[in-house]
Parts: sequence; C-alpha cells; structure tokens
Amino acid sequence: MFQVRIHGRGGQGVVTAAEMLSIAAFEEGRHAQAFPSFGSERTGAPVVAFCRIADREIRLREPIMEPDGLIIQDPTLLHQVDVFSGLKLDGYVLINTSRSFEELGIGEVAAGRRAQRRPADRKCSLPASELALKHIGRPVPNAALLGGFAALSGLITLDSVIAAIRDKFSGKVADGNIAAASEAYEYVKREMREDVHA
Amino acid sequence: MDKPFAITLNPGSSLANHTGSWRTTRPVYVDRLPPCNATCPAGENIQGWLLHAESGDYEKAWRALVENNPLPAIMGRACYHPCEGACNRNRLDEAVGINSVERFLGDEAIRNGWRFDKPAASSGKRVLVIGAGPAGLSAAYHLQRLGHQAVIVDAAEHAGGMMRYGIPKYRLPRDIIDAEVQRIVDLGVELRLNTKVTNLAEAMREGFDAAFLGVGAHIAKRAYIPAGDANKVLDAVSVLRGMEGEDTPLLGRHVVVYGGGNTAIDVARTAKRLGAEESIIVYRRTREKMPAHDFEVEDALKEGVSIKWLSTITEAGESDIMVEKMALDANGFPQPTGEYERIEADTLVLALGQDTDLSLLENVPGLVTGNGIVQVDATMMTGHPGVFAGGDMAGNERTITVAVGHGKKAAKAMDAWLRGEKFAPPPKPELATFERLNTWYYSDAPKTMRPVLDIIRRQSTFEEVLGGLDETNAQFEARRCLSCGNCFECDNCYGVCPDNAVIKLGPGNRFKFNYDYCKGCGMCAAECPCGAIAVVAEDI
Amino acid sequence: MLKQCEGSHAVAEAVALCRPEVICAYPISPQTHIVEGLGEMVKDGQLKGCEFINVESEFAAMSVAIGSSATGARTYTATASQGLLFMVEAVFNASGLGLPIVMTVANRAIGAPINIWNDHSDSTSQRDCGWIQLFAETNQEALDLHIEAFKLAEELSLPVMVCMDGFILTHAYERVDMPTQEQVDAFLPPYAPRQVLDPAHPVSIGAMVGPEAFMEVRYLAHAKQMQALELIPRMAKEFEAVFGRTIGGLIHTYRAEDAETMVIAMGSVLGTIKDVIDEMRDAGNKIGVLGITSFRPFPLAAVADALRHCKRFVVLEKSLAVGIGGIVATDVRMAVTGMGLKGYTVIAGLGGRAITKKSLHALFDKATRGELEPVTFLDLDWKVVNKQLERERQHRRSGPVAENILRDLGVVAAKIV
Amino acid sequence: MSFQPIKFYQTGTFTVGNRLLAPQERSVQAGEKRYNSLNSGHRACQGCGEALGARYAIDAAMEACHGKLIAANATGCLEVFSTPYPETSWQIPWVHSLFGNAAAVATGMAAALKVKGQHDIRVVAQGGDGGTTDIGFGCLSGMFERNDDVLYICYDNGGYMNTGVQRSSATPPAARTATTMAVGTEPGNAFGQGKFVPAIAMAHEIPYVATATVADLRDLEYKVTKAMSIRGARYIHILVPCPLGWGTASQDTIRMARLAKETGVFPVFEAEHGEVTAVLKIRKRLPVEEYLKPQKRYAHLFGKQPRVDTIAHIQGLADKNIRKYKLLEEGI
Repeated sequence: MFQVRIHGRGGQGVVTAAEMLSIAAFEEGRHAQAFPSFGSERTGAPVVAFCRIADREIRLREPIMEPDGLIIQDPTLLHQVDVFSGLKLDGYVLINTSRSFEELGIGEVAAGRRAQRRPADRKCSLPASELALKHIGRPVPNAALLGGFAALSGLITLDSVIAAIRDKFSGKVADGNIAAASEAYEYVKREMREDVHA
Repeated sequence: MDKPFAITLNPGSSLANHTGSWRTTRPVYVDRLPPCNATCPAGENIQGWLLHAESGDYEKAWRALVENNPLPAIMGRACYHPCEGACNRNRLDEAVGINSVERFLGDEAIRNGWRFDKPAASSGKRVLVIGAGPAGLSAAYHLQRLGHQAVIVDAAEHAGGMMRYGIPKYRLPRDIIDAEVQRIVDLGVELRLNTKVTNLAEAMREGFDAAFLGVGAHIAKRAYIPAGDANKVLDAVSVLRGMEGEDTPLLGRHVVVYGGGNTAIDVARTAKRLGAEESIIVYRRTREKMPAHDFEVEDALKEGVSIKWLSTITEAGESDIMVEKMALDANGFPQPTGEYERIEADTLVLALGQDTDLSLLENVPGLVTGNGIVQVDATMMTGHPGVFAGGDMAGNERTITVAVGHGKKAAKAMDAWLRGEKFAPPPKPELATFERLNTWYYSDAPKTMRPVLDIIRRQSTFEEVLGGLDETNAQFEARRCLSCGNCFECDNCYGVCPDNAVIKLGPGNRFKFNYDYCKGCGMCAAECPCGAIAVVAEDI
Repeated sequence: MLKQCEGSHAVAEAVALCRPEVICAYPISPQTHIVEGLGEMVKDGQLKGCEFINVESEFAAMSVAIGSSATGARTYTATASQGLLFMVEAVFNASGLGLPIVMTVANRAIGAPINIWNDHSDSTSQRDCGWIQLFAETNQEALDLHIEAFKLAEELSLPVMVCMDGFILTHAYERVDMPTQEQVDAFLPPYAPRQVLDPAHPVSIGAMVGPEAFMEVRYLAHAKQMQALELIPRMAKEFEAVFGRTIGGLIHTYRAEDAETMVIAMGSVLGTIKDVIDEMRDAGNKIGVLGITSFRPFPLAAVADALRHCKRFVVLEKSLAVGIGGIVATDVRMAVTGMGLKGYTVIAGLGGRAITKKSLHALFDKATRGELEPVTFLDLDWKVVNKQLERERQHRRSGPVAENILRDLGVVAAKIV
Repeated sequence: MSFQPIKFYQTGTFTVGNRLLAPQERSVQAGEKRYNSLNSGHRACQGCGEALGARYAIDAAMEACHGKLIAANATGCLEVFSTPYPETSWQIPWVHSLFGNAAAVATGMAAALKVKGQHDIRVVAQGGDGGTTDIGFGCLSGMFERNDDVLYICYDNGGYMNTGVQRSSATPPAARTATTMAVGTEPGNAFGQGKFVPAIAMAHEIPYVATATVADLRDLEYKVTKAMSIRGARYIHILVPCPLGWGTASQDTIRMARLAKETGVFPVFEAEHGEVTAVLKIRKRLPVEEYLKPQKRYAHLFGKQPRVDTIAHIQGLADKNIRKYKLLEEGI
C-alpha cells in the first residue's frame, strides 16, 4: 500500500489533488482511498489531504502518519507545519517551488534522502504555480503537482492523471490543467535525468 | 387500509359519544306573541301574514289576514293601527308600516278578484245581523265561514255604516267599501238594505236562531247653545252623511266646528274641501287632551284648518259666534275666564259625539242598556240569550277595527252558543318583548314613506290623500318585520351550534334539537334574532 | 458499475435510484454534500418526480417529512449531530405514527464544546426513538443500506436511520459499485403506504391515546422492531440475489472462528480493526471481529450466538454514556447475560480523535492478556485531564474546561493528526 | 317619490341562512347537506368558540374544494377534544403530529400532492394561538417564506386554554391568565408584549392574509372561500372566544367576538401580498368597557376602584386599530 500526504492551504485544491490522485489510481484498476484532514479550515489556513493506493481493498481509516510520498503545495508551510513528520526514509517529496531544497533551507531533508538512494529520484521541486498561471491563468498548482508526482514516483501514469483531471473538470479548465500537468510531468522527468547525469 | 392501532381512527366515530349528558339546561323552540298581534283590536295575526308577504306570496298573506279580518283594504286606510305603536321595531328605527302593507294586500285582492273560501258544510242555522257596518259585516262574514246563514239588514241604501256615512271619501274611497262588502255577499251572506228593524222580537220571528246587533251610533249629541233662528247650526253626523247624497251641504265661507274628536277633524277638513275660506275648530281643552289622533290634527293643520284651544262657544249669532276663553285650573280642568271673543261663522257644526238608537230593543226581555250602550258579557252576548251585540253600540272605544273585532268575537261565541256550548278563547302565549330579540341580525332599514297627495289638491278635491305602496316597497316594508317571537327559519341556531346539535327540517318545517349532542350552551337562544328559543333547566 | 467517488455522492446517487418523492434539506456538516448532490439532481432533471424542499430547521425537515410520508410520498432527509437533536421531538413522532421515512445520519459529536468531527454520540442518543438504526462500515455498505432501508421502512411502516461516519466515510473518495436503476427497481417496489391522507378514505392520524391503550401502542412499536430482526436477514438475502453482493444484515463477523477474544464495534472503524486483527491473527493470536450493523433493533440473539465460543469481548465504541461508560457495551452485556464472559468497554474516537492501528494493537494485546480495565478511554491524554482536575480542586473559578485544555495543549494547527 | 334600495335583514350579512336567498347564495353553514367536518360528539366545552370556528372554516374550505381537503393539526384544545382515542370527530383526512410543526407537516403534505400530481386535493393546517404564534412560529414563517401551497388557519382564543389558561404571545394586555395573575401594581398581562401574527404574515408578502371572528360568519366563509381560490401560502386568523379562559357565559361566545370587532379591539381585514385590501367596518361603535366587562379575565379592572387608566390604555389600542385599519366609515 502506497500512502501519499498532501500539504497546502485552503483554496489551493489540496483535497481535490488527493481525490484526483485516487481517481487516477482507480483508472488503473487499483483500490484507492482519498480523504481530507477534516476540519472547518477556511481559505489560507494550512490543510492536509491523504491518499492511499493499493491492489486490495483498503480498510484502514486512520490518517496517514508515515507517508510514502509527500506533496507540498505551498513552501511557506515549511516553517509552520511539521510537513515531513513520519515521512518514510525512502519516501518521495515534491515541493511547489522554483527554488532548490537548499535555497528553501531544507537541504538536510534532501540530503538525508540522497545519502541512501540514487540522487534526485525521490525529491524534486517544481514551479507548479507558475505552470498553473501559464496554462490555467490562476495559481492552482494541484494538477501540475500530480503530473509531477506521476513522473517522480512512477506510481501512476500521466494518462491516468489526465483521466482524473477530466473526471473532475471539463472544458477549458480541464484542458489548462492537463497542459499544466503534462508540462510538469516533462519538467520533472527532465530534472531527474539532469540529476542523474550530474 | 390496515390502520395502526389507536393512533389512527375512523372518520366521525365520535358520534358514539353522546355529549347531551353534559347538559344542565336545554333549549326549546317556542312561539311567542308579537306585540302587534297582542294589540290588534281585530285580533289579526299580523306577524303571520307579514311573513307570507315578505316572501312575496301576497295571496297567501291576504288569506292569512282575512282569517281574522274580512276588510283589509278598508283597514289599510281607516284603521288607526295601534299595532304600529306597539311594534318592537320602534326601538330600532321606526315601526313596520303594517297598515300600508295591509292596504297593499287589500288592494291586491281587489285588483286580482281574490274571493273567500266557501264554508265546507252548512249548519242550517240562520243568524240575523242588524247593521251593515264593520261590526255587522265582520260578524256575518265569520258566521258564514263557520257554516251558518247570516242575513244582514240595514236601514241605509248602501252598506258600510259609519265607514260610509262617517268617514270622508278622501280617507276612504267608496269603491273600496263596495268591493269588500261585495266579497262578503259573494260568500253567501244575505244583505237587505233600506230595511229598518224597529222591533227585534218581531224580526226574529222570521226564523232566526240568533241575532247580532251592530247598529252603530248615528245620533249626534246636542249641546244647548242660545242661537238666533236665522243662524245655521248643523251636526257633524248629518254633514258627513250629507256628503253621500246628491247635493252636498252648503256650509258657507266661514265654518266653525265645535268638538275635539276625529269627527270634528273630518268635518273641518271636509269644509275646507267644500270651499270654505275659514274652517275653525273650537275645542275647550288643550291639544294634549284632544281625543282626535295627532296625525289627523297634523293633516288638518297642513290643509289650512285652524284650531282654537281652550275655548267654548257661548252663543251663536247672525253671522258669527261668541267664544269664551278657558283657563286650566290647578287640577288641569278648563274653567271660564269671562274673556269673550266674536268669530265670523256662516255655519256652526257640532261634533260632540254620537249616541245609539236603542229604540228597536225595547221590550226585549233580559236585555240591559246603560249610558247609551248595550251591556254585553265577555262573549259579546246581551242579557237576552242568543242576542249578541258589538261595535259602537256595545263599547266606548268606537273605532272600525274594534267593531270588526267585536264582530269576530261575537261570531265565534254565537257559533259555540248555537251548538249549545260556551265559547272559551284559547290561552294567549307569552309576549315577545324587545328584550327577547337579538336585533344585531336585522339590517338597518327605515320605514317606507307612503306617497301623499299634494296640498293644493287636498284643499280642493276629495281625492284620497294617502297613496299606497307598490309591490317592491310593500315587500320591503313587510321584510322590515322582526318576526318577533316566531321562527322565520333564518338558520342561525342551525349555524351557530358548536356541537351540530340542531337538525334542519327543511323549508317551512323549522328545526329540532338533537338532545343526544346538545350540551346546553344556549348559544342558539342567544343568537336567535326573533326570540323563538327558550332555555329551560333540565329536570334533575 | 464501479466508480471512484465521495461517500456523500455515492449515497446521494443511491437515494436517487430509490426514486424518492420528497426530500427535505437543512444544511449541517458533514451531511451537507448528500442533500447538495440530490438537490442538483432534482434541479437538472436527473431525478424526476421529486420535490426538494429547503426548510428552515431540522425540526421542520423532519416535520415536512412526516407530512409528505403521511400523504403517501416516499420521503428522505439527512442530518447529523445538533441537527438530529433539534429534530428529536419530530423523530419520535415519525416512528410513533409509523411513517416509513429514511434518514441518513452522518455521525458527528454533540457539543458543548461544539465539535464537528465524527463519533456516534448523535445516533446513540436516539437509541430509544423507535427508529431502526443501521450502521455502515464502508461507503459501499452505506449506499447499499439506503436501498435496503427504503424497502425495510415501507414493509414495516417504520422509519429507518442509516448511520455513516461523518467525514471518515461521507468525505472519503473510494471505489463503490453503483447499482443500475433496473436492479434497484427490481428490489424496491413503489411505495404502498399502510395509512395515507386520502379524501376518498378519510382517517384521523395521530389521535390522543390514554392509559387504556398507550401501553399496547408502545408494545406494538416494540413488536415491529422484533419483526425487523427477522426481516433484515431475509432482506439481506434478497439483496444479494439482486445485486450480487452481501450487505450487513444484523451483524457480520470477521475471522471469528475459534476466536477467544472478540472485538465488537460499529461503523467505519471496523476496517482499521480488521487490519489489526489480520496482523494479530498472523501472530497466532485467536482474535476476531463482530461488526454490528443493526443497532436498533439490537440483535441480542445473534450477538450471543457469535460470542458463544469466546472467552472475552472488547466493545470499542465511539460514544459515551456519561456516568456509566459504554452504550453499545451495555447492550452487548445484556446479550451475553449468564454466559460468563469477560467484557471490556473501550471508548474511542470521540469528537474525531483518530483511532490508530498502533493504539489498537496495544489495546487488543492488553485485552488478550486480560489486563484491560473494564472501561478504557483510548489515547486519553491523562496529563491534560489531571491538570484540569487539579485546577478545579484548587480554584472555584477554574474557567471553561475546553478552553483550558486547548491552552495546555498549545498550538494544535501544526499537528497533522 | 323614491324608495330606498331593498336590503332585507334576512339577506343582510348578519344572519346565517338567509332563507330568501337562492340556495347557492346561502351560507355554507345553512346548507342541509353541509359537511360537518368537525362532527358531533367532540369534547369541547359548552359554547366553545374554537369548535365553532373550526367547523365554519373547514366546512367552507371543503365546499370550496368539493370535499377534497386534507388537514394538519397542531397540538392544542382542538386536537385534544376532537380526537381522543377511540373516537374522532373529524370527517376529513386529518393528521396531528406535534405542537410546533403543523405548518411544516402541511408543507410536506402539499409537496407530496404536488409530486403525485393531485392538484385537486388541497391542504389546510390549523392550530391555536399557542401552536401558531409561539411554539409553531418558526415552521409557520418557513412555510410563508417558501410560499408553500397551504392555507394555515389560526384559532386565536388568546392563551393556552388546553393546559389551564396560561399566557401566550396572543394574550391581550391586562388579561388575567394562570401565568399573568391579576396581582401586583400592573395586574394581568403586560402591555407592549406579544405579537399580532397577521401583520407578520403580511410582512412575508404572501398572497393572502385575513382576520375574522366567529361572529361574522358570512365574512369568515367568504374569506376561507377566497383563500381556497388562491395558490401559495395563505393565512387566516380567526378570533374564537373561550368561555373557560375568558370567564364568559357559554351562550355569549359569539357576542364576545362581535364586541371585540365592534369595539375595534380586534380588527377584521383582508390583505393581499402584504397590503390591506379590505376591512370589515365597525357597524355600531362601542367603548371597550362593553367588551371587557363581561369577561372575568378583566374583572380586576372593574373592582372597587376601577382601573380607569388601564381601561383608557386598552381604549387607546382599540382607537389605534380603528385609525390604522380605517374601521369606521369616516375613519377617525
């Protein structure tokens, strides 16, 4: 079972991201369970959403405390919320930013990872908001991040992500998100290749 | 559907619960005596015939009326209608115009030629009725309807008695009298005119089983007034009687009438119509004391008749009379003052009342007379068995309506007497007083004014002064009746019962109470407009 | 048809398939998405022949439902928490009148302190309201139970509450198998009311019943629920025949064969428990699970039968009968009267407190070792509790409990769980 | 000469039956075959105004919809005295749910009829002033605001008579009830409290609002009939004197209602979409004493020292009604 935790702020489509991720997994014939961190949070407040993916029925209802993957939709949360709490050593981390982990002052997180595993293939930063602005016109990074996470984790295919987006949105909004997700997918793939060759 | 136990119930099942057992008082329907009926001298069921009139069935109304009084058209003109004085509606706005509706019905009957129902069976008895005045006509009519053969004899050449010879045309047109007399004759009553009975016993020998005396009062009372022979002194009776003849009496330009009764007024108004410049009534007392009806006085004054109150005539001279002024003493009686005044007078008419000619009654055994009238018992029978009397000759209240009442009363008593019984009038129900009514339910509707002849023609002609009502306003007037004390099926009780405990029996059949459910709240009685429901205590 | 969707959405669609004729809606989390979904389906014509009424309160919602049901319309509404409490008078009335209304309760805690998160306090507070109460373990079961609920309600002429955990199920995206309209029509006949307001056959419904008949009326209500005990398992079979999958029935067990310890619970927490039980079984621990679907009527016989061979049982429930402990536990104890079993009550997950595998492992180990307290409050922060108790011992004016505790805990926003 | 137009008392607005009218023009209550929707055998007090008003109103409604009527009833006297197991006095489909939810239950009934396409069947809800102006007010307002197709009839007897005459928000000022006793410096119910729900109903701008009394039967029937001819939320507020609670004689029930109207204490009017369209004029204006004196609940105003000030205050309220609703031909 693969467990993903998504951090963001109210209004950034965090919950939708988790739901789309579950839909993408469902598209691939797998079992998936997405749920928000229930609460009465309003726009701007830190929120968390969860997604479990497995090949058998998922019965577990507890929150995800030891994620296999982490998607951080808003780097400003890094200093407020213990986003990395419980993250597995071999867990994936995708952060919505145009800056590097080091620049963000979380090099050690990346470092910790890099020490054991092949460099870069488990962490990546992605300017998802910019991609969103470019393709959708609004800084809603969730679809782009899903595209990026598909590339980073290989957990789901880009096609599944696109299908999930189509399930949630329609028309131009869907197209914009799909474009953002696709470019993000390519961006991460490129980043990983470069990292390998570095 | 299979209903859930207890929480769901079948419709109307509460009929099983007889709430009548809660009752401590119970409502009952009653018929109370309306004040109009109570005061009618002719004993008419006024409320009864008004009820038919208001629903537009005039013939039914008329037939209800003539049950008691065969002369509606005459009554509608000449009756002084005490009923209207007693009418409960006076307390609301104005009395119901009973008299005008009565006249309307009478005129309708004449117009449509409605006739009386013939008696079912004949008794074979014959009754002599002396006098074709209101008393005699009424007695004969009722006797005939009761199956007896009535024979009216009268000295005059026309029937009607004082109605014809005492009441001026402008109040009572003669064709009206003729029509209503004829209807009585058509019923089978035998009428012999120009026949004077001088001896009753003799007349009876023709083969009569009983007799009714209704000869009226035709003899003018005289008063001694010193008068020069050139002077012209007449009496009211002969003046009014003279109006019936070919040549009307010549009264001159200045006429003085002495007296204070309705007859004095009639004469004074007649004089005006005959062309008198001055028609003066001299009366020794005040207007308050005057026996004549106020509305008659009013009409007279309107027509230019003048009245000298507190005055007596002491002497009748060549072309004038001497009048002495009177003054009321401490006890309110007029006393001479010694002040005198001369008034121009071509004619002096004395209207001091009338006496009855009792000569025909001499040597009738047992028959008692006194103060100019025949003494009768409660059943109108004189001291002589089988001889009854009524009208002016048998009472001091001398009106047409009283006479008609006498006639009816006597007829009923005679009917009983002829069967060897004694007449006992049925008990009178309780009076429907104003307090018994709930007048909220009556719309405001002021009395209808009858059309009145314009004043010029009233002073010059003998056309009828007071007009009649047309159909709509006659019905309107009838509908102003409050139906005091008698259910008119307004449905109030039926509507206002909170327990649906009033059963409606359909048109004409009124209602009845369903005592199974009546809780005795008394709302029906409280909301009954006409006081036809009484609330009585349940006997425990 | 399989689909990945939100629990609320799944329920809304299932309800729509049941062809409801009147739906009353008053917003309260976490039930809101269900009526929102239905409202949309009515507006866009996807759900035909249905009146969707936005009422001014839950009290009105249940009252409107009473009116429409009594007039022969298949009626649905949903609520939670304070909303359920606000409509209580009408809730009792609906069952008293025997009106087959179906209502979703998206289970949520009851204040004060106000708390929008999940537990079972709302439904269990209505234990005795005369409604049938069915608890769903998964979104699949939630939607299936709604379909069953309408049939059950209308057959018995009793209202049915379908209880599903607020947020945990209502807001969870997971796979469900959505039946077709044909399947639902085949299972659920049109509503044929026991009693109806019809001018052709006038009746008075809701008479005042005095001492002479009230006991009987109440007994009949009880008898009806006893009938439900027979009916529910039969209907579960009919359901399986039409839809090709099982639903709860009265109870359902998991790895209960030869279990010495039986864990008893209701609702979505059963899933987490099952995962734990699997691991303990693998470790050779003879432990099983008994899930209760029908809380009312309470299947005394079935529960007793399921516990026949075990030594002890742990009732883990998301509700607290203040002053005694468990609510479900009390019922279970009644079921096993005289069977000489050791019983433990565990109060867990109140107000949305996460119930984790970790805690459950520790709990069940302790239970199997027979070391558990008769009544346990899972993951209770004793530090905070004792501090407040101490505070109250010391000052008369010790201040508001909830606020004090929050102060003691410090910033909670940063916490993930 | 001219004669006044014919307006016979038998065909005036006042008497019930009007035997001289064509049957179809007569009052419903005069009909030999009237529905008696609230049948005999009910357990209302002697002279109960509510029992009367209910039969008047429901019969008229039945007439208007040809007998296709279903009713929701709030808890209260009417419900208790009409349907004690094992008997009911209702001859129409009728449901009692709770004290405070009659309007909402009726909403549900109307919704059910709508989806079933039974547009010929109509819905009434009824309750006393307690169930309407107090505990049921929320549901009532909701029903108004949604403009549900329901005719709500309030039988106002000015208190909780069923439970032993306690004060409601429809209890008039100075009236004594079990919870506003005639003691202290200001005996009876306080001035300046309570509410006049017809005016609040008008504020919802619903199609039709009317007040009536059991004294003006034809007016009441006319209003019910008119209300039944309209779709949407309608409200009729009927004053129904209560011999028990008012301390009046059982036969005076209608009289008291009449006095309430004639003194201006209770304005009788019609309003459409929030605007007054017609008033029932005062016929013979009377001082409020006429209305207050016969009622024991006002006995404390007429003691050894009559409370002139209080009576004047009540007169002032009546005068205000007369001004506000133009209850006199000439206004005031």
